[in-house]
This record gives sequence, structure tokens and C-alpha cells, in this order.
Amino acid sequence: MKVLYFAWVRQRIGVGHETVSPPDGVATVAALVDWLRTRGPGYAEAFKDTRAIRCAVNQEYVEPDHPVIAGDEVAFFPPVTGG
Amino acid sequence: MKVLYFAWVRQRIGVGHETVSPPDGVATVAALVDWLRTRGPGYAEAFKDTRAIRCAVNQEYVEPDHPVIAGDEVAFFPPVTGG
Amino acid sequence: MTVRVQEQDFDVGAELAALTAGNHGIGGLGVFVGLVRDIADGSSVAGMTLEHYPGMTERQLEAIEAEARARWPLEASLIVHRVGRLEPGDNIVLVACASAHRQAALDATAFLIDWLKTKAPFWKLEETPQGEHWVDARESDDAAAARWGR
Amino acid sequence: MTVRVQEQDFDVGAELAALTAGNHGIGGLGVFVGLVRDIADGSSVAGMTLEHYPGMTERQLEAIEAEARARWPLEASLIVHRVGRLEPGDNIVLVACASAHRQAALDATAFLIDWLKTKAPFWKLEETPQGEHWVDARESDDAAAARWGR
Repeated sequence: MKVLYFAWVRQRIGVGHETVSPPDGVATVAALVDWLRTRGPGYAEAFKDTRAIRCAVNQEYVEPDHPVIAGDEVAFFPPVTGG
Repeated sequence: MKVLYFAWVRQRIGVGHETVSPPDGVATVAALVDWLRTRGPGYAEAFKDTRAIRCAVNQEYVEPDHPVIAGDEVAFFPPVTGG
Repeated sequence: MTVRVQEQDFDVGAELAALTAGNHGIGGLGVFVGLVRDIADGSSVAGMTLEHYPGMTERQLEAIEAEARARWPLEASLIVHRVGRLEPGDNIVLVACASAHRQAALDATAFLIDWLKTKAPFWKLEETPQGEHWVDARESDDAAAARWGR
Repeated sequence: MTVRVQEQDFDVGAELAALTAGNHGIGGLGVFVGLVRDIADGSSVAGMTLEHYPGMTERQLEAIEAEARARWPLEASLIVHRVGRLEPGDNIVLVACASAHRQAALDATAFLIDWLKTKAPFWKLEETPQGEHWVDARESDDAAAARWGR
């Protein structure tokens, strides 16, 4: 599973993208976030307030209960500020 | 009094502008129109349906009861279609 | 703050560049360009001639622009309207409003073109296969202008 | 029908000329240009860096544009958004919609920029005297997008 981070999520975690293999029980975005939080203090800091974070799976916006499977591209980022 | 005509009002009357000296009783736009109608068939044709005509006195839109006096610039034209 | 009536074409890019040059308080620029279509009310249009009322036109455009500037915090604004003979694809009118924020820029631009269409003394004579005819004012234009209230 | 994300500047005049060239069915062209302001939330801004999500950005912009084209009868449309470091006065984004009629062109332009601001994955890192900081999303942007419904 490829995970991408943008803006301050990327800065707090320290990498822009990585390939991860979460355990079998991690089947939703929310579960993936809980698992990522255990990977280090930067992750815990990045995912401290999940209301401030948006998620896309395979480049489409999704809610926390959306399923994730091996091979997905999952991205976490703050609300967008372009334009 | 200078009177100007635009678009099909101008075409029906045959001139774009003229200087006129209406009799003393002609004190409003409506009275001026009634007097202009008597000046020839082109005028009568132009002012046949006054609902289709707009008037400006000294370059400001006015209603038919607006006063007109010697020295005014009075213009008659159809509803505008620019832009 | 600029209003022009002219026979010659305008260069949209150059006009907008001049309008915003050096003003770093501008965050949004709204623009409308009106062009001559080759069809109108089902008839093909070979060209049109725009007549106007010199003096009153500028006066009305300046009044419309002043009203927009009273309603929205604009950094810059521009109206350029052509007169004379035009052909399909030609530019007719350029309206542009610059503001710190996009909503003011977009709203003021829509306001200016709506009011221009109902207040500025221009008239279009269209050339069609059926001959020349003066374009009728559209009720939809009055309705669009009325949305903004007095 | 065109969406581009690029580091280099865009030439508004050239982009609009290319968009409308040869299409004489266009009667109105609505345009919005977003520019970098030298002040934001009371702080002076020396510059900003725009980050985006390559792939998803284009996908979202294309989806937003398709939605606009489903809602309004557009003859042509264009979104160009810059990324990388920008300074006050620089262009950020260009949105343009051409239609037979002005209302569709103006409404579609406003729709595109409202939705782009809430859906397209771009983030601004501003440089101020207090240091660098990521721009917060504005509730007013969500409200502007919500006006259009789903």
C-alpha cells in the first residue's frame, strides 16, 4: 500500500510518501490512521486532530470508514487552499 | 433645443439630430413627442409606439412627464442593446 | 476607474496586464469579454454595426462603474466598448474588476455587464440573409439587471 | 476542456485567444485570474510555495470541469494552475469559460473557481515576517462552494 502525505502532514511525518504493509486487521482509513500513529512521534503529531485532515483513496476523496486494501494509493493532507 | 435620434428612431425620422423651437406650450417630454409627430410622416412612424422608445434629457434617462426647456439636449432611442 | 469607447479592437492581455500592474493588493481579477456570434435568433449573422450616443455613453458607463465601486471594494476596474462595424469572432466589450478577494471581483464584473446591457446607450444593427435589422432588447437582460436592485 | 498544472507563468491574453480562436458561436467569455497578494490576514507576504498532489489534482480539476460542462452549455473552458514558488503580483490560477450567452459563461467561471478552491488538492505555504506557515482553509470558501449544491 502506497501512502502519501502533503503540506504540514508531510512535514510532521518527515516523508512525502512511503510504502507500508499494515497488518490484516487494518481494513479502513480510520484503522490505517490508528496504525500509522504507532509508527513514531511525527505520525502521532500529524494525526493528533483528524478533523483537520482529509483523505483520498486512489485519488478520490473518502470518509474514515472507507475500505483500504493492499495496492491502494492512500493520501492524507489538510483541507485544500489552492486557487 | 437640440434633439437627437438613434437607431431605428433616427432611420425613420431621417436625421440624427436637429435643432427645434417648439411652441411655448411644449413643456414636457410627452408634449414634445406629440409636437414632433406633427412634423411629418417619418416622425409619426418613429413615435407610433412610445412604449418602444426611451428618452434622455441632458444625457440622463427621464420619464415622459419630465420637463423640457430651451437649451436642453433631448434624445429619443429604442431600448439599448450593447454589451 | 477607466471607461473607453473606441472603434479599434482591444488586446485583452495587454489591458488586463496594465490594469493590475504594480498593485500587489489584488488577489482576484474578474473579466468578461463579449464577442460577436455568427448566429442570432436562428439567423446567420455576417456582421453588425454598433451605434452609440457619444457623451451619454461615457456618462452612463462612468455612473455604472462608480456604482460598482460603491458596492464592492475594488482595486481597479475597466470597461472598454467598441463601436462601428464588427464581424463574427470580433471583440465587442471588455469588463474587468480587480479586488483583494475573488467574490468581489466576480460579483462586480457580473454587475457591470448586466447594467451596461440595460443602461449604456448602444444599439446593434445586425446583417442577416433577411437584411439588416436592429436587435431587440432582451427581457432577460432587464431581469439580470433587476437582480442587483437599485 | 483543458486543465493544466505548471510551474511556469501563463499569458492570459494568449490563453484566451487560443481558447476562443475560430469559434464564432462564442458570445461571452468569463474569466477569473487569481494573483498573489502582498498581504494576508494582516501579515505581509514575501512569497508562497504551492504544493499539489500530482495526478489527483488533474483528476479533480477534470471532474470539476466536467461538472461545469454538464450544468452549462459551454463552448470552451480552461483551467491553468501554477505550482512552485510565487511572489506578490504573480499569477496563481486562470479559469475561463466561453458560451453562446454571458450568464452561462459568468456562472460557470464562478462555479469552477469556487469548487477548485474546495476540491483541488493544492496547499499554500506563505512566507511572512513571522516565518513560514501553511494557509488555513477558509470557511467562506466552503460556503461559496456550497451555494452550488451537489
